[in-house]
Amino acid sequence: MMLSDFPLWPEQASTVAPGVDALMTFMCIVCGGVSVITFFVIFILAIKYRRTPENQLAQDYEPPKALEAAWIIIPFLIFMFMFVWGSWLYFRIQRVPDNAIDIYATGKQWMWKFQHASGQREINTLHVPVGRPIRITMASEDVIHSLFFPVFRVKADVLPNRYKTMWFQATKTGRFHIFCAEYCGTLHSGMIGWVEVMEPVDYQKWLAGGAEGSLASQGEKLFQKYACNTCHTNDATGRGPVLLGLYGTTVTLSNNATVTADENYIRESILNPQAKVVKGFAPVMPTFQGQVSEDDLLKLVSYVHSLGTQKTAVVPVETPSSKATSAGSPLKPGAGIPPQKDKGATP
Amino acid sequence: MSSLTLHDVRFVEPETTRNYITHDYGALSWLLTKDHKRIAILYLISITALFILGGFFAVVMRIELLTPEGDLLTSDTYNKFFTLHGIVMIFFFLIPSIPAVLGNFLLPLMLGAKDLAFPKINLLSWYLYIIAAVMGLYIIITGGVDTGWTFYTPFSTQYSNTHVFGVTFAAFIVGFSSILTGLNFLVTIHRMRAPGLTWFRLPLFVWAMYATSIVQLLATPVLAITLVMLMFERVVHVGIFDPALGGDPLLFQHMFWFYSHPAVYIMILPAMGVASEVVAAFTRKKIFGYTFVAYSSLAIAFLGFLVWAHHMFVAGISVYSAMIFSFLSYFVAVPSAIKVFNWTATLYRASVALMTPMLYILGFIGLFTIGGVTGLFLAAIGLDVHVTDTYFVVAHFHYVMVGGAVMAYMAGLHYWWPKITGRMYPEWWARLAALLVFAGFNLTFFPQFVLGYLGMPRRYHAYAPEFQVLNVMSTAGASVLAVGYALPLCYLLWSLWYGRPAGPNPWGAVGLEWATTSPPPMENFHETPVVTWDAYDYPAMMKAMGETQNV
Amino acid sequence: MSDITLGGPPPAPRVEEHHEHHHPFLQHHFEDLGQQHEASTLGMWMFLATEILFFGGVLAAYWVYRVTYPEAWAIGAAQQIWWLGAINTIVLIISSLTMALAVRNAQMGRRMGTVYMLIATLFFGSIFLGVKMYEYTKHWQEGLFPGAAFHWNEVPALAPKVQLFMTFYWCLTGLHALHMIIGAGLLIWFIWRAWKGHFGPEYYGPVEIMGLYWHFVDIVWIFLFPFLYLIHGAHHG
Amino acid sequence: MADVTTTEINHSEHAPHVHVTPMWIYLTVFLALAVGTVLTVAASRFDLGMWNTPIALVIATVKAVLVILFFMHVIHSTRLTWVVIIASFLWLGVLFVLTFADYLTRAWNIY
Repeated sequence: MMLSDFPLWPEQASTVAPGVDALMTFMCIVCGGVSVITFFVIFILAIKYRRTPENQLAQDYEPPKALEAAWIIIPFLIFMFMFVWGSWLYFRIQRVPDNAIDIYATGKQWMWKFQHASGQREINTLHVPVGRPIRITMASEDVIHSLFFPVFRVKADVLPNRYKTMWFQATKTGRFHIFCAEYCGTLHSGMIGWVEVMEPVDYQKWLAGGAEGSLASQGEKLFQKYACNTCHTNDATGRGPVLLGLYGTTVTLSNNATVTADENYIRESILNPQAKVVKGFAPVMPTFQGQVSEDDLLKLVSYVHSLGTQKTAVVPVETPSSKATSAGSPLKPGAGIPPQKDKGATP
Repeated sequence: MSSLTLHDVRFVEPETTRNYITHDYGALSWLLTKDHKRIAILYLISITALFILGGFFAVVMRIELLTPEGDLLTSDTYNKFFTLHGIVMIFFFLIPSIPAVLGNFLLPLMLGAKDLAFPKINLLSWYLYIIAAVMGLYIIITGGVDTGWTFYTPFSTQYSNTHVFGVTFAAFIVGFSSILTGLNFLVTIHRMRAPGLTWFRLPLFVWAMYATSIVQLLATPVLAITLVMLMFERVVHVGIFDPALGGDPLLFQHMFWFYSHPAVYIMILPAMGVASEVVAAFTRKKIFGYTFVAYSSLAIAFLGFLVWAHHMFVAGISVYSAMIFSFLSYFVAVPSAIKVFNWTATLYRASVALMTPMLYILGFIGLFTIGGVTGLFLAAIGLDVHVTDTYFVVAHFHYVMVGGAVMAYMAGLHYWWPKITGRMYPEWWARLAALLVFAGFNLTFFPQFVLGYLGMPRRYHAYAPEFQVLNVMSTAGASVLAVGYALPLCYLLWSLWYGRPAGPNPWGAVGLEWATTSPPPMENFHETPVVTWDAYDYPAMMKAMGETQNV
Repeated sequence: MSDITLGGPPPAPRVEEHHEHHHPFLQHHFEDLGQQHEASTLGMWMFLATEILFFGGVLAAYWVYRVTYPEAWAIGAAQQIWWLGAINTIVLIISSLTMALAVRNAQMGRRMGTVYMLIATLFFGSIFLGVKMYEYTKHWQEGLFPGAAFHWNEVPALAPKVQLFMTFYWCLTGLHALHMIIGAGLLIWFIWRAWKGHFGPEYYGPVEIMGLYWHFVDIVWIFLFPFLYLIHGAHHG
Repeated sequence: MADVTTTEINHSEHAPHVHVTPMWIYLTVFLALAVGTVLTVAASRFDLGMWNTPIALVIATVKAVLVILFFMHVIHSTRLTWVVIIASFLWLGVLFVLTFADYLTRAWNIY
């Protein structure tokens, strides 16, 4: 068996991977060291003080009680160091850089579907450029899945009916595993794929081939197909709110609550329009629940996103409102209503 | 060894001709018994049967994983096997193992009581266990279940077309068995102690059982109600945990782990109690820092409730609550560390007899330490993002549950076997089995840490070819482990008929359970003992024996 | 005690060696009635602790969604007939009073007083269940049972969330009613025992424990009533 | 309730201690519970803004405490009974606080 067939340490192929490996190495050294010392001490004591005809009775001796304090306080301090390091690393993994490229992912039993902003769609394969931060916005069509890139050391559960985000920046070109890490039914172990990390030039070349138009432009077609444009006009005459410049802003609702217009809000407004009605508008929009597939939904969301900002690739991480939700923050449907406002008047 | 007995030193039961086994005859005298010792035997037989069943699933899974392709079982069968392995081992073996067998048998003996506080409820909890087990077996025969033992929604409520309802109902029932056992123990420890047996004279096993019972009492009902909601959702198709209907699947995970994380301590706390008993008996010393070890059990029982969401770091909880749970998770590691260091310190200037129970416990300390420190890896959130849901987690919890709880259970079974049956097991075979279990266990599970860090996800029926070498090692280890577990089954049965009669106290141990005959009489003690000495009072005992017997 | 060495404990009926006289309901493994009473009361309290966590689990889920969907919760509560809930609250409080008086009568050795008070408790408990049955029937007819039977659609956007509220309504009241039914069954047994004269100042523990259970079920309802019937909101009827 | 006059009945030294609570205490507690019920309903008829929910909770808690202390005789019970009750509510509090620690912070920014 060749040594290359028998790896003991995974490849490092993202900007966070060395950080994760450094913490892993630290943990191995500290925990392994303490464990080995403990085993050694036990072994020596068990041999030295083994029961012999001369050593039938234990000596009436107790080690000093100060030891007790030592092995409460010292491990605790080490643990706190581990906690701080682990949390610092976690925030690095969670906080999406401002200039990330958007890619959308859908998990369904049992495949991964990826859509690029320019419109390319692929199944169980993901092409990404090296050296650029990639933000993946993802949802599941059925059960909980988990998108896992071992070489990037990142993983996030993919939930039904809720957009979550993860990000990575590849540092190495090549072909690496994608796994589903949350058990999802019969072919869970077949819900795997490959991430192809390419030079940015090759990636551009790859993007140019075979797209049906950008995701946003496909969304625009759907926007007309579903006749959204009859109400959501570009001036204030329509029955629905203007969507130009909407994305990332703070919207005031009819019950005076506010919500940030992010992916989850746009998604909810398409599927369940009455849930959060914008102040000053009648709740007349029909629901599109069950009529728009997850894929088309992503296109529509991507189109509304593109209407909102000139720099489509830029993610507003911090908005003026302190309640704003950043891209990496886990959101749940309905979380936009601040809980403390639960006594507010209803429409 | 036989020269060291407690006779003439302290209160000792006189020999009698009738004991709890020979007191009555016939199947009904066992099935309708209210005697805690007989109920312990009923539990011993039933959990052994289910351990064999759970082990069967494990063995078939390990054989499947010899090759990267899923060639032995279909995907569905494999998924059912790991689900059933988890459910059987956790709900039907590990949780009742030490409490319901050793705890049931020993608690009244250690307390100098005639029985548990509620003997009828004790029998009822065994029947609940059996009803649930029979339901589980029926489900296995008629098609099984494939949700994983965690029953995550919406897979379990909307997508799985296996017997989810039946198996969650069985888990619900066995939960009540567990609650009733815990309740019984708590009341017994509070109200049935012999005169003079104050809290700080209690054996550490009793402290451990006390802490365990608190967890059983206060965590299990939350699992019960969560399963009720799950069953309701599955049958009526409502959306408590279904995002399509406004529910949140993460709420299920919160409520499930509110029980299932503390459940880990239901399994490991009794194991720590056994470790303290065995270490004291085979070093002939009082456990170093008795009060710290006693209080650390209670600390684990409480802190264990504050850390559940560390199972959910990548599931979509808020980053700030993830930090809180990570922080609290490190707290629970402190009392566990205290125990390991205190057992180690007890060996200093002791008289260490490396007999079978002690071999198992030394193995327990080592494996539990590895299981514990790898928990620190998982509590570091940034690292957990990579290793969660991989084989690293599988290895970690097997080190705690098999390397910890099962090793200690084996130790306890050997240590108290002479008391339970009145017979000695063959020492040579037992030592061989202990070494086989230790070696086989490490070969099985240590490679899985590496596999996990390489990125092999858990619950995979087929896997990438580069993971094969480590998987083959793991399967090889599992076969050694299987032999290691099969041996005690044979020689312990053999010893029932051919074992050397043990006498009341073959180890020269202190503790009330060694002061009565082996096997104990139906009433445990003909006269309620009056306790005037501390737990593990070996120095005083040795002094007394030195005077009377000139050892 | 040396006579015991010859042959184990004597055959049944066992004689308690430590006490000259022993009560017919003293179990053999307890030293005396005081220990037995304390053990069984403590056992009941621990059982109630598990019940608190049992109901607390659903209530935690209830509050998560109440905070998330406040409007749907107000609408859901408005579907209830609040005065039926109020009447049932009073009925249950009366039954708690009669239960407490039954314990008092048992403590004072008044046999028929205990019987009458237990019967009264059973009576008021049954009224509660009767009213509950009426509400259930009404909800069922109005399509307020969750799942396929759910037909409520006055505010279409909030219908799924109102259904969620009704899910909790049925879960919580259903579990509560189940506890009531079990309590009623136990009451019948206790009425029989009290009539046979089993209870008295020396041995009233079982009545006390029955009372603890009954009062606990009352306490659960004290919380359920405002949680399910009285949520203030714009849609309040 | 230091002025609670209890009749001590103790027939033999092995029987449980009996505290017979006087009739007027039971009736007073019952009246308080009935008044509490009326108050709960009354409070819910008015729009008190964010105070509706806390008021309902406080009234219900007071009623529950009355039942526990007097109907369930906890005021005369052992310290252990108090510990069991307080512990169970403490554990319930853990379930609520840590679950809401997630839900209430999900919308927070990551800095």
